[in-house]
Amino acid sequence: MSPVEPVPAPSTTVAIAAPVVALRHVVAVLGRFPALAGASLEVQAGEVLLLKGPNGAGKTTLLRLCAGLVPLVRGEAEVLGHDLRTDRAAIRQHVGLLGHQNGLYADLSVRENVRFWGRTAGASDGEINAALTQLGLDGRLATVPAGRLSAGQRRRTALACLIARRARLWLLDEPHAGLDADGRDLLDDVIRRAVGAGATVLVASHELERAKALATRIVTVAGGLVHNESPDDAGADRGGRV
Amino acid sequence: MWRTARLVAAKDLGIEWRSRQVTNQVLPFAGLTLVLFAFALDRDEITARVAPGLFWLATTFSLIVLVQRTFAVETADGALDTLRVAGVDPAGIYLGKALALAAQLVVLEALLLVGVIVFYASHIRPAGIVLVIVTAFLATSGLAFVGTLYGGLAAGAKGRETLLPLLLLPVVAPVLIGATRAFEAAFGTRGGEGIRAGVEISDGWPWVGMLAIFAAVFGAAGVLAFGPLLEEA
Amino acid sequence: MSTTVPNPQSIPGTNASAVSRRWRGITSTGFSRVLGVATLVLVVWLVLFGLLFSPPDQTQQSSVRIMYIHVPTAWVAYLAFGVTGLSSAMYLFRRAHSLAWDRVAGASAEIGVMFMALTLITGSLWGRLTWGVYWAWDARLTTTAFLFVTYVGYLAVRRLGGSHQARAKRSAVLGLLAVIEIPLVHFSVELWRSLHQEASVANPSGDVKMDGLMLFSLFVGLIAFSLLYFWLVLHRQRAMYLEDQYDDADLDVALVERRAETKEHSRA
Amino acid sequence: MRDNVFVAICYALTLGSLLSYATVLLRRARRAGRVAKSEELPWT
Repeated sequence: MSPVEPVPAPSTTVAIAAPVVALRHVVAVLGRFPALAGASLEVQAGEVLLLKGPNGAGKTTLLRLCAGLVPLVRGEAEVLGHDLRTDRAAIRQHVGLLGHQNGLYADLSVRENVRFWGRTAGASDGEINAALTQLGLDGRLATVPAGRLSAGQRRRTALACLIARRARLWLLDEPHAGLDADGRDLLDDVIRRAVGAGATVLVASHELERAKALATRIVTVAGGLVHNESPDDAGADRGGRV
Repeated sequence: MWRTARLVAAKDLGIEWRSRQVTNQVLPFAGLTLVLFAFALDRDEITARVAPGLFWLATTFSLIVLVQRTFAVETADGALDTLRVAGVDPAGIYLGKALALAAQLVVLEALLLVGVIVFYASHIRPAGIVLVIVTAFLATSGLAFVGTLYGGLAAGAKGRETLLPLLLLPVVAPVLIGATRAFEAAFGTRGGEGIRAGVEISDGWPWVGMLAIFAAVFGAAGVLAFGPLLEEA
Repeated sequence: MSTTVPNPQSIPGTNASAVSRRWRGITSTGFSRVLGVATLVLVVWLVLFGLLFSPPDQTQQSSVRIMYIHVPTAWVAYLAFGVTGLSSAMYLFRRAHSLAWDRVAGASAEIGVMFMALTLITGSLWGRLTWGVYWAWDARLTTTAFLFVTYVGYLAVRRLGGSHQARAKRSAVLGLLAVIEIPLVHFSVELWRSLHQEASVANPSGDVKMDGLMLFSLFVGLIAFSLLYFWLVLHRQRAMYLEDQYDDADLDVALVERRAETKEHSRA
Repeated sequence: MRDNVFVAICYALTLGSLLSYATVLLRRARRAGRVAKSEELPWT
C-alpha cells in the first residue's frame, strides 16, 4: 500500500453530508449512575473532534455509546446512519474503539494479535504487515508475546490492530496515555492518515496541546453533558489561541 | 460464520499452545481427582465398578475449570469488548470457542481414560471400543456446547466464578448419566460379572442416541442464544 | 414527593373485608382484592377439608392429608415455570420487547421456586411416612429437584444488574434454555430409572384409593393454590413495575444532581 | 402419632411461608410505591 503523504487537516467547510454521529439528549447509565445525562452532539464526516473534560465527565461512556457497546436509556442516537436504539450491532464493523484496555491476548505475540484482529475485520496479510511497519512493530518486537511488552508498546500494538480494521469512525479514549515522545508523533501521523483516508475521529484526551494540533473542533464534556466550545479556538492551522 | 469460527478456534488453541496452562495445570487436576476418588472409595471392587462414573465426574469438573479459563483469556485485557466491536458473527465466536474447548476436552479425556484403566483396573471389552469413541465424541461436543454457552452468559458477570458451576452443573446432568451408562456397557471388569450383571454392549446405544440429541439441541441453541448473551455480558 | 395513597375507585357500598382493607397497598385494585378474598376463602376451606373433613386413607392413615398440600404445590410449581418459559418467549419474539413480559417471567420464576421448595419438602416428608425414606431417585422427583436448582440459577442471573432491557434479554434467553432442558433431563432420568428393576414408584398418591370427598378436597386444593399463584404473580409483577419505576425515579434524581454538577463546573 | 406431626409440619410450613411471602411482597410494594405517582400506574 503506497504511503499516503499527510494531507493538511481538511477545512471545516466540508459538504454537509449526513452526520456520522448524531446524538440528541442521550442518557446512558453505568449501573445506577447516569454517566450521560442528556448529551447532544453532531459530528460531520472527516472531522477530528477533541473531547475535553474532567475525569468521570462521561467521555468514555460517550465513546462506548458511539461504538454500540452501551445501551441507550433515553434520547436518540444515530451513528453512520444506524439508529442505536434498535440496532447497536450493525455499526460495529465500521467502528474502531481504543479504550483504556488494549484488548490484546497476553500469550500471543504482537504479530499474532494484530493478525487475529485484522482477520476478524477482513484485512489481508499485506494490510496487517503495513500496519505493523507503520507502528514500528515489524522488527524483533513482532514475535514478543503481548504480555511482556511495555505499556507504550502495548498501546502501539492496539493501534496497529485498529489500523488493520480500516474503520470509518475512530473512537480514541486517551490514546496519548503511556506513549513516549516519538510514540505520540506516530499516533498523530496515524490519525492524519486515517482522516486522509476519509475516517472521522473522536478523541478524548487530556494532552490538550498535542490534541489541539489535530482537532478540527473541540467540545467539553462535563457532568454527562456536551458543551460546545466556539469552533474558532480549535485547530492550530488557524492559529487558534491555546 | 465458519471463517470466524476457525479464526477464533485457532486463536484459542494458539493461546493454549503458547501458555500451556491447560496442559500444565488442568490435566494434572483431572488426574488428581481420579486419585482422590480412589482415596475416598478405598476398596478396589467399588472403584472398578464405578470407574465410568468417576471418569465422567472428573471430566465434568475439569470442564468447569476449562470454561473459566477460556473466558478469563477474553476478559483479561478487555478483549471481550473488542470482540463485540469487531462486529463478527457471534455464532462464529461461539462455534470457535466450543471447537477449541472440545479439542482440549478430548485430550483430557484420552489421558483420563488411561488413568481409569491404570488406577481402577477397568477393562474395555474389545467390542466396546467403538461405543467408547462414539460416546466420548458426542458427550464432548455436548459438554463443549453447553460449557461455551453458559460460560458466555457468566463471562461478564461479577460473581462469575461461583455463578458458572451453579448454572452449568444441573445442565450437564443428562450427559453425565448418558455417558456413564454408555461407558458401563462398553467396560467390563476382568473375569467376574460385567459392571452390572448381563449388561451388553447393545445396551449402550440408546444412551448414545440421547447424547446425540443433547449435543444437537445445545449446538443449535448456542448458535442462536450466544449473540444476545454476549451482548449483555 | 410524598404520595398520598388514594384508592382511585374505592368500591362504594361493598366494604372490602377486614383482611383486604389491612392489606390495601399501592398494587391492589378491585380485581386483585376480589381475587385475594376468594383465595383466602378457598385456602381456609382447603385446610378444613384437608385436615378434618376428609376421611383418613385405609392404608396410609392420616399421612394422606399431606397430599392435599403436596400435589397442588407441585402443580403450581410446574405451572409457574411454564409461565416463565412462555413469557420469556413472548418477550424475545415480540417486536415490542415490552418489559411487562419480563416482569411476569421474573415474578413467576420467583414464586415457582418457592412452591418448588415446598413441594420438595412436603414430598420428602410424605415419602418418609409412606416409603420410609426421605428421597427416592424417582424420575419425577429427580426432575423436580433439577428444576429447582435450574431456576435458583435463573434468579441468580436476574440479579446480575445492568439496564432493565439487558436484564430482561439475558433472563429471557436463560428462561428458554431452561425449558429446553426439562424434556432432556426427564427423558434421561426416565431411561436411567428403567434400568433399575424394583417397581418405579410413580407417586406416593399412586396407590391411594380416592373416594368422593378426598378427590373433592384435592380439587379444592388445586383451585385454591392456582388462585393464590395468580394473586401472588399479580402483586409481584406490579411490585417489580414499581421497583423499576423506583430505579427510574432514582435516575431522574441522579440526572438532576448530575446536571447541577455541571453548573458548579462551568462556574468554577 | 408421628403421621399427625408430619402433617402438621407440612401444613404449617406451607401456609406460613406463603403468608409471610405475601406480606413481605405487599410491604415492599408499598415502599416502592411511595415514589411512583399512583395516577399513572398501568393497572389503576
